[in-house]
Amino acid sequence: MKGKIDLEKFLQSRKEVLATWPTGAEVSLEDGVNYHKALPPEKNFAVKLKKVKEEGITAIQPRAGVALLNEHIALLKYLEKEGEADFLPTTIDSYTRQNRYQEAQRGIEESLAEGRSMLNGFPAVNYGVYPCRKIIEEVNVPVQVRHGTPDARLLAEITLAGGFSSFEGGGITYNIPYAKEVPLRKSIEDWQYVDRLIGYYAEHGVLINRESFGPLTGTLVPPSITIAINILELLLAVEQGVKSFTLGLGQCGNLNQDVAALHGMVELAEEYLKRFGFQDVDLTTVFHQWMGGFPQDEARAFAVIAWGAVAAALAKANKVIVKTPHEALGVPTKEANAQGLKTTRQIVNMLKDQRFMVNEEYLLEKEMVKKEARAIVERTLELGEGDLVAGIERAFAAGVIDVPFAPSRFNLGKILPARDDTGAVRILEFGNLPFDSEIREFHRERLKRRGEKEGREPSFQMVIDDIYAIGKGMLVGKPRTK
Amino acid sequence: MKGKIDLEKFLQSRKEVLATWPTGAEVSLEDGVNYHKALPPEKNFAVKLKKVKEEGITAIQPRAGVALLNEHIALLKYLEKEGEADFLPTTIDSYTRQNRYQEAQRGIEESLAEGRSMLNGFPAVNYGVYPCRKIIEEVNVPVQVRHGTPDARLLAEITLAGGFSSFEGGGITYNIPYAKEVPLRKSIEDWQYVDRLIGYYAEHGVLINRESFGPLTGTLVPPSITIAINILELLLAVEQGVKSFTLGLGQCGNLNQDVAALHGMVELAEEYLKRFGFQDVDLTTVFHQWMGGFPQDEARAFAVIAWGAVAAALAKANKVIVKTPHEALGVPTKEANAQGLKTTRQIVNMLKDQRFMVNEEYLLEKEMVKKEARAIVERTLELGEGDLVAGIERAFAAGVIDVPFAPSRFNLGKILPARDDTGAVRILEFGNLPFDSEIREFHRERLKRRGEKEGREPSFQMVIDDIYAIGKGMLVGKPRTK
Amino acid sequence: MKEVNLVLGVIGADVHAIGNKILEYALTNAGFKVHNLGVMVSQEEFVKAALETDAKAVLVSSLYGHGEIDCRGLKEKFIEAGLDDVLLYVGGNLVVGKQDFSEVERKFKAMGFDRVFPPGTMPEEAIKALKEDLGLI
Amino acid sequence: MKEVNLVLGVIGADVHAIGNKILEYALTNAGFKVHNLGVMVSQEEFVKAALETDAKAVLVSSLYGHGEIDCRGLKEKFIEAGLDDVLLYVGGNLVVGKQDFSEVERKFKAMGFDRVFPPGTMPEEAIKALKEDLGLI
Repeated sequence: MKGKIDLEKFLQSRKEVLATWPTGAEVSLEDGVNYHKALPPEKNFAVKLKKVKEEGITAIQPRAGVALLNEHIALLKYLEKEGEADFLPTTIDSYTRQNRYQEAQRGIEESLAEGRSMLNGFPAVNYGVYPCRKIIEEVNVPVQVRHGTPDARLLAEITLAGGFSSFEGGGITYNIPYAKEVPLRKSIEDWQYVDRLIGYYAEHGVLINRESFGPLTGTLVPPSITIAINILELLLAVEQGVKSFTLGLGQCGNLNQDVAALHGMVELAEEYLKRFGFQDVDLTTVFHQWMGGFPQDEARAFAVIAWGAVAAALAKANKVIVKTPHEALGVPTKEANAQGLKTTRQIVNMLKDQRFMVNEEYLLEKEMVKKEARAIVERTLELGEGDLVAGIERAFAAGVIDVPFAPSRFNLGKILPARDDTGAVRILEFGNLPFDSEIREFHRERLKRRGEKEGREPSFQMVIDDIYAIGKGMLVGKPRTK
Repeated sequence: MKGKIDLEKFLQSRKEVLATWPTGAEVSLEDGVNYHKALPPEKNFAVKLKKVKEEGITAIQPRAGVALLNEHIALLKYLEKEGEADFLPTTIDSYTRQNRYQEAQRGIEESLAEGRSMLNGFPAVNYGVYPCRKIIEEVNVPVQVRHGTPDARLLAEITLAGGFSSFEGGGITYNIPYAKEVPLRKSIEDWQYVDRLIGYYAEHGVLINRESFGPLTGTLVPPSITIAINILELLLAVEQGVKSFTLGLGQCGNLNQDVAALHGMVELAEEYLKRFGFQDVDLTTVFHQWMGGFPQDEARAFAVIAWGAVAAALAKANKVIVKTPHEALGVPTKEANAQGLKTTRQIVNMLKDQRFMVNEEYLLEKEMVKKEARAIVERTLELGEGDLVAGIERAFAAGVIDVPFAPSRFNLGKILPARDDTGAVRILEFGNLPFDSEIREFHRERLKRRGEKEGREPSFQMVIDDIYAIGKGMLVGKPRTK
Repeated sequence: MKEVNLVLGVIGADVHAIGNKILEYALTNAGFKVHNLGVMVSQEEFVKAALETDAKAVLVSSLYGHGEIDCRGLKEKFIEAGLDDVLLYVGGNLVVGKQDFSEVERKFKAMGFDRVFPPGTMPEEAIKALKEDLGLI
Repeated sequence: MKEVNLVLGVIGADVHAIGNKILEYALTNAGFKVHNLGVMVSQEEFVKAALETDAKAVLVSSLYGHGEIDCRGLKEKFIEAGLDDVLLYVGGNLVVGKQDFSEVERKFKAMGFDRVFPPGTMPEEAIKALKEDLGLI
């Protein structure tokens, strides 16, 4: 690891970044730090999340963002009051995520003209620092920026100076699933900038939470791949001075696997933090309710939401990101969003004093997922020869890290996941994953069991069946009857 | 045990029973048997339930019944088609349950006049055999009679001759929670008549399923009490020739306890069947989603429904009885009823290949619940000195069996349940339950943990807090802040 | 607070016992002298108990949906018995199915009830109403 | 079936890749020659690919809600390029928020699309429509 970016160099690049859109001129680090310090502590994401972890409860957070400022504030206030959200989001629109601020501007204008949001999120860069602060001032809980931006430097500058105290993403998790042509080195370096910025705030006494985007492509991602990537982003972040980091995992659907993966992720992350000498990091977890296809029927969607909440609560995730009964239909109404929160709240409350009981299958699952994730991280470190960024770049190029169904051409895309006969996500095609024969045999054996039950060889059709399964009311995809 | 009721004696009492209301004249055993034999096997409850058990899935069934025949049929058809119910119910109205057929008649007439159901169920006795058969013919899945009738002799005669192939209840479970003044001997003997009637059908080649009413008073019933009562009703039923029996359990809310109780119930029941030499009984299980107070908010109600479905699916209950998002508001619309079914279907499907993993806490819980239930059953058998009915009568009088919150004056009503710090239902006041010091210490210790956490002595106020808890979005009731 | 007698019961063929037990506990705790008739109480039993105990108020519960049929004529029986002044409350799941509560309230008020409580009412609300209506605050 | 060229892609700044990969697989399996442009495809890229491959149909997906902005003017570009006869399909979560689908369909048909598919459409339905519209049945 190369250590923190030199302050002078960082301040130098800031000038270029802030010049890329007029609102950049509004940003001042000193003003940003002072603004955060003047905020009440209950509005600080990192502080509240640490408290949540200490209390052993699972906090709930929605996704939400619309094009117009007042509507966005009204939406967040509604989710805070009606939905009783512990943490609020500001989801950024897809044009801003691609730094297409001109198009975002057009989206704001069209939204004004049409009287409804024509963007799928809040274009924070176009609004600038002061409208962001208006959001923070109008609500009573911490607010996080959630997006999918490979180059989020300006977005981070503006929103953090604007009082947001948590920033989701990472050089891998906001590139591979969110871009097609962005080289990994570029996105990782841009995210090192973001992490350095957060490190700067930390140096000046302001704690900003960083969260990795666990779900990646959202569908059938084998947990060990998520864990490996999360750990790499954690190391990149803490290297730049990030002090509050949240590891993320998307629900797969098999309870035992989901709980084992969440616990295994934390154990392995702590191991790596210790190994690289980072001692003062607040490590927390976020669990995402199922990110793949949802049933269109709302009653069925509530079931999927509840099942995600059950896994989060039993695993004692510190936070759960909530889906809505409109999931299959696109961006939800505020009422549907609050309903998802209420269902989730009821579950996490009813389950807060219950825990997942340790059993042999769980221990095996956790052992295997750690073994797999460790193999990926270790090989990546080797490939880097002391340069983590280079290691990650090479690992992706070689398929040592490989995310299924990713749009990025910098992802090899040779692995194929499928569910086994218990619904746990296994690996059908290993591509170039650095797995030993024990691991491979484990996956093969589990998939074989399913193949035998269904009387078919595992194939791409099986994968497709799995992708559609939850939307059709199952977990393990059934062979289609022709 | 005294064995099957003598056929001649049975046929003699039939005459009296059938004479209690004009529609009784329509009933003929021969005609009933022939009618069942002419029905397709997929409409037979016992046959389908056996198949469900073999397949290892959890079937879903709603509650439903309205005053008018055509509306009732339309309701069932809707729940079959829209709700994809595996089994259908016909819930009987509360007047019929008290044999108040005159009032039920008034309810039918008022319903006709008002154009909406003025009864909370279908008054099958008033309709008679042929309208019942119309129901059976209009739907494609088996239909069960669900009610709460201490003296269900005429109801059974009419509905079974009418083609219904499952009958819920029992001399204990349809007396103690459903009546105030009916002596146990009376209700048990009336239910021995019902069981004998089903035995008669069995002798003539027609399998009718009998189901015990597991939830009892629906709120915080310690599982061991339910299990003991279920086993006593099972023994009473098989003694009269019942060949398909379903043990019932109401959800308590702590997953580990619910699964352990369901499994423990089956194990213990099999033990007693073996001991008393009943070898050809199809034993199945039904799990009731939470029967106590529900949240008024529908999104929260969906969470409670889903959590019940999760417990049923992981415990591999053969059937789950489904609540609706309108639960807190009274009798649901058909749409709400179908929604409850859909949520439940989605959960049981997603979880059908997953199982509850054996762990130490589960094994302890199962051991304890069996120990408790066995103590109750054994003491009841002792008290009966060879006469099971007398034993049950004496056990209730002595408080050896005691159901919390029951309206019957033949129930001692001295025990008091409360949740422990994990939400499991424990016993706070033991009354005269025949429990040894090990069992008592187990309960006391668990409740003490909760008391310490909450800084209060366990008391009736704690019990009240628990009763309201789920409706207010928790499982363990919180001390109220004055 | 001087002794105030109340009569409590679940009307008709209704056997829902839990709310009844909680209400008895809460009303007693609040200082009332509660005569709890339990479940499955007929109109005649309510009248008789109100007469015998000199009750200031009668609290009728109905949880099973038949409340409309069961409560019809109750007020008239109270008037016949000279109990015009006794407060009549009713609460619970009063009708079959989901209906607009204001409609239900209108209907039961027309039947002579002084207060009508929706499903999910906490005991505290009934106690507050009693204290107001009986001038105990 | 003789070789029929199709162009497939996710329009705009949208990176939803999974449905795109499945659609490619299903269309290829159904016998079409699929030219999949993947995600984040501009209007110009669709026109260019349709020209170069002599496509009979262009299937545009949009999953992220910006479909309305992204698709506006696409048909005009096809007409300009002399591709009036190429079938234009669009499908996915086309607008932000829950809207009546018939309204969405009307809007996109007015924009020149021949078929508009709602969220959750299975590949089989698109294939059936293609075969009908291309006279392949």
